[in-house]
Amino acid sequence: MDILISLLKVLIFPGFLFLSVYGFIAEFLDRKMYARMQNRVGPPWYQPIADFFKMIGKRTLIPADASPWIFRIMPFISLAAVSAAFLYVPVFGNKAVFSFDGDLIIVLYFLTMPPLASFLAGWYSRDVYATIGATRIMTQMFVYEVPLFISLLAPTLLVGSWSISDVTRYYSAHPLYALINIPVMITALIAFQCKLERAPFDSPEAETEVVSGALVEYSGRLLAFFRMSLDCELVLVISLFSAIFLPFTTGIVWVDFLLYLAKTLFTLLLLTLMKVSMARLKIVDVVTFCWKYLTSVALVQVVFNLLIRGVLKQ
Amino acid sequence: MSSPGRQRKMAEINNNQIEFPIGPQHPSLDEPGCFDITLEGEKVVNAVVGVGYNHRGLEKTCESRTYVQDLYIIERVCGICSHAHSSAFCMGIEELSGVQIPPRAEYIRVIIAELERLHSHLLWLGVACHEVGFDTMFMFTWRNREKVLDILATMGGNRVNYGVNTIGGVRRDLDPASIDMLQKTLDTLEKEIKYYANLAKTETTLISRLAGVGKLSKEDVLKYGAVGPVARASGVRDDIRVIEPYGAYKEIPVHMITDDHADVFGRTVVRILEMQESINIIRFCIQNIPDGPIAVKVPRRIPAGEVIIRVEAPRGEDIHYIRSNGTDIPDRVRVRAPTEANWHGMTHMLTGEYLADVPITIAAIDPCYSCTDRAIRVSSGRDVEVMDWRTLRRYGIDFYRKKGIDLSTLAVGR
Amino acid sequence: MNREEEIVSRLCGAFPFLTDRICVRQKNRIFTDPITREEFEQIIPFVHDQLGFYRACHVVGTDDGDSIGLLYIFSDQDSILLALRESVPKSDPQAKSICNLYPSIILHEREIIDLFGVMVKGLPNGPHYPLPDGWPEGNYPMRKDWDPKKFNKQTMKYEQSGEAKENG
Amino acid sequence: MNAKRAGKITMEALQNLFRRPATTSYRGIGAPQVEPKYRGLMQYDKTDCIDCHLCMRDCPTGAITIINEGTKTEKKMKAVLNLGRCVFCYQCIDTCPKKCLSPSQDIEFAKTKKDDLIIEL
Repeated sequence: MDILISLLKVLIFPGFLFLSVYGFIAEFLDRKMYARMQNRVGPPWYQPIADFFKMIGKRTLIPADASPWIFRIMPFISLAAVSAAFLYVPVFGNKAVFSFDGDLIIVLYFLTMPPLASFLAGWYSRDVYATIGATRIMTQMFVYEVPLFISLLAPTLLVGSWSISDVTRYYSAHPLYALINIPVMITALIAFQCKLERAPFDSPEAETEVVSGALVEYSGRLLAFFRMSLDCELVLVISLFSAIFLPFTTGIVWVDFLLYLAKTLFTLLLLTLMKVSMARLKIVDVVTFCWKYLTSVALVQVVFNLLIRGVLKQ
Repeated sequence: MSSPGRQRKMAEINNNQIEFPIGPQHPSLDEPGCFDITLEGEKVVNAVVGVGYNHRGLEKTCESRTYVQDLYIIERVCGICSHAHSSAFCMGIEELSGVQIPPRAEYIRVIIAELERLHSHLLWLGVACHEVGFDTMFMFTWRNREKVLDILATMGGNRVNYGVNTIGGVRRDLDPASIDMLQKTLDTLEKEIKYYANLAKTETTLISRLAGVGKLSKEDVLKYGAVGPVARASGVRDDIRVIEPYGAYKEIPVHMITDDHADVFGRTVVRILEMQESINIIRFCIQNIPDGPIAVKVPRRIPAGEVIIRVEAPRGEDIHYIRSNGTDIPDRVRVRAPTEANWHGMTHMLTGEYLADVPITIAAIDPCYSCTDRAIRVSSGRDVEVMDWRTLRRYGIDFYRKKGIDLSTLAVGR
Repeated sequence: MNREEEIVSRLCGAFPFLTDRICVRQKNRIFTDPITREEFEQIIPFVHDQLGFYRACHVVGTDDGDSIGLLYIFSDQDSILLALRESVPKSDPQAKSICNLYPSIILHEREIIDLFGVMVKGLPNGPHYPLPDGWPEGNYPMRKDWDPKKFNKQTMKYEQSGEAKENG
Repeated sequence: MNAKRAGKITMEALQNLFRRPATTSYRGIGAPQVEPKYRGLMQYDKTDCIDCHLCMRDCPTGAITIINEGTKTEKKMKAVLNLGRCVFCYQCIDTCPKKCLSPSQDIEFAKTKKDDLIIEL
């Protein structure tokens, strides 16, 4: 029976099915808000799902020069990594489906899989645009991973545990401590935007330069799943962000779930606002920005949090 | 199966150099043009500009039709600066036949020309923002461009090919209702343009993408013969409305906008300030427009002769050469659109840039490929790509036929 | 003396053969009668260096029956346009590029090659313009004797007899 | 307001969330509104037509054809317009000496077959 319930949790709620449905909703909300902020009408609510099923029905073309095996498997690796990581993030109540001490590290490593998958997909497409896009993905990954890791680990220093569920529980108990983490909250938000390759950090898929970057040769079913994995990555990112930096829970499971929705949507709004309000940065500027500002702010916060921890322990 | 139409192989990598094609079909280009960029990492080491995809045989067509018919063909040289082309053509014919057009007609031509400049510069600003990934600004500017287009549709009858000009004057008078609408729109636009000017000068992400990109110094402008806002952004005083006033510009005070940044940022600033100047000119015209007829009759047969006419199109100096032979059909019509002059500096501007700056550098001259390429009809059916495209079309038709929809009777787009 | 007359007199002073062959046709526009290749080559450096015509606006090719006229139009920073007309015979259409002094003329001279069949020498390597790649040799569309109706777009062949199929 | 910083458009974007969009959804609104003087399909009034063919002479694209199906005395006029060629410049309306052609605001004439584009006015 336990196995059945675990299976249900993994596959249905809050696992894969919830993740994909929420992914479509998040994509719709993102596009709708983006459109409304630009004074446009925006897509109808079923647009992401319609896109998905339309692409499923289209023929998949694989370039002659591409490595067919890698080309086919990459969308699913990306999707699998994101779905697996989502199980460690608390959604329903403040306990995740699975959790152990150190699952934050696992989630962060799973989070590097989608960009890596895009990179491999682009590199093995053997197309000029895809190659340039793939190298940009790699370049960008090397610069945002460091500030992202440091930003996410800084709050855990106060908790003393590297489990996401523990972090959530700790900060729910002491909500005021969360205010200490505001600088890394901002750096983490920017680094997440970088990871999601959204404007202003969307030079890997800048359509006016490299058409659509690494995924330029993808079509049909494979593209549908790649897009779905990106949607799910968006949900994973906003969930992770709200679990670590927005620690307000009541203890009542259903209310907490509603709070979770509110928190993630708020994060999504912030991400969309960032996307709306800036011009795309050049990849060289992204490198400078991430190393110069994000990393230094995050490092200062780590030192600060270590000091605070010493104070709190006494 | 390989993807159709894109037989491009992974470029050979020699000395770390990659051949990177932008075009003929590319999201950053509004019209087909081909830029073969050689990249070293993200740096451009060489760029070859290939234009000529948009030949429609307009000049040849003009030689077989009457002046009246040619007017509408010339108007369709370009969608954005249609009024500039048709004004130049009309002015040339009027000059050849020695006709003086009524002052009211000249004022109406100026109003339309300045509205056209407004809508062209707003369009450019939007496209430029899109090239640097600032889609919000893109949507905002195009929202306001729509207001200008509404005015133009009210005054001329169409959104881009207004058809206001006729040989010997204009075809549509300015009625009080549209003047009211025009003034209201100008008020809102003025506010918006101030906002854009402020935004373009203070939004750091935008500045970082525009400043220092696509440098073309004053000496280079003189060397490569660049015109219009590109030349003015480098401090070259080159505005036909000022240096050689034509039509009603002889009476209207025009303030020439120049800038000395000599880069894409300078071109942005020049264009934004020019929009402000256009609004002032239109206001002046509305206040000072004389009454009277709007057109005079011009004989269909034009005396033999040749004439060179220059007007200031939104993109720069537009030169028309017309040679008549005493009949009602021109002997030779040659249109030198502003973009044609601006291509020559392009390789110079692109070399040494980052790949990310290539689209905005290309966009910064406000390229109009249709203007550049007017001369001859494009042909199809010559190489593998087209065959592939046909196969794909065949496949598409079969696909839909299975679903019960027959598309094969549709005309083949060519 | 206004600017146009001044330029005309300076040109005539430097090149006596231009007297009576140069005139001001319309305000600010200086036209010359057809001049030969050699004369043209002598004038160009003077126009560029001494008279300050910094920009070559364009080359208009004209079909004058037996010859092809090349109307080079130059502009200065003021409002004057100088139109130098060079005439090349149709039997042996040869011209020399002026792109070493005026780089901005390259595109226009390529156009003259493609559309009028004048062999302009001295252009740098580069793509031809504006006709498509597979364009048949010997077809110069802007010449008056070239009839677009006789050109078959499917086979890319010019059919001397009768009209090619109209393919709309 | 004049300080240089990133994200200056944010407030405007947030306000736009609560404003009416400038665009409209194309689905289900039917024919779009056009300006009163917009150049749509021309109307033909055959009663006054004198079969002078001036409109055909001035049409830049050769889109309009006037056909007399009757005799010179018993006129039976017909105007045929090729929508695929017409550029809606209205030169025919300007040229017509008897004002048989008149403007209208009808702008919806997309067809699925090329042959259907040739219509009788």
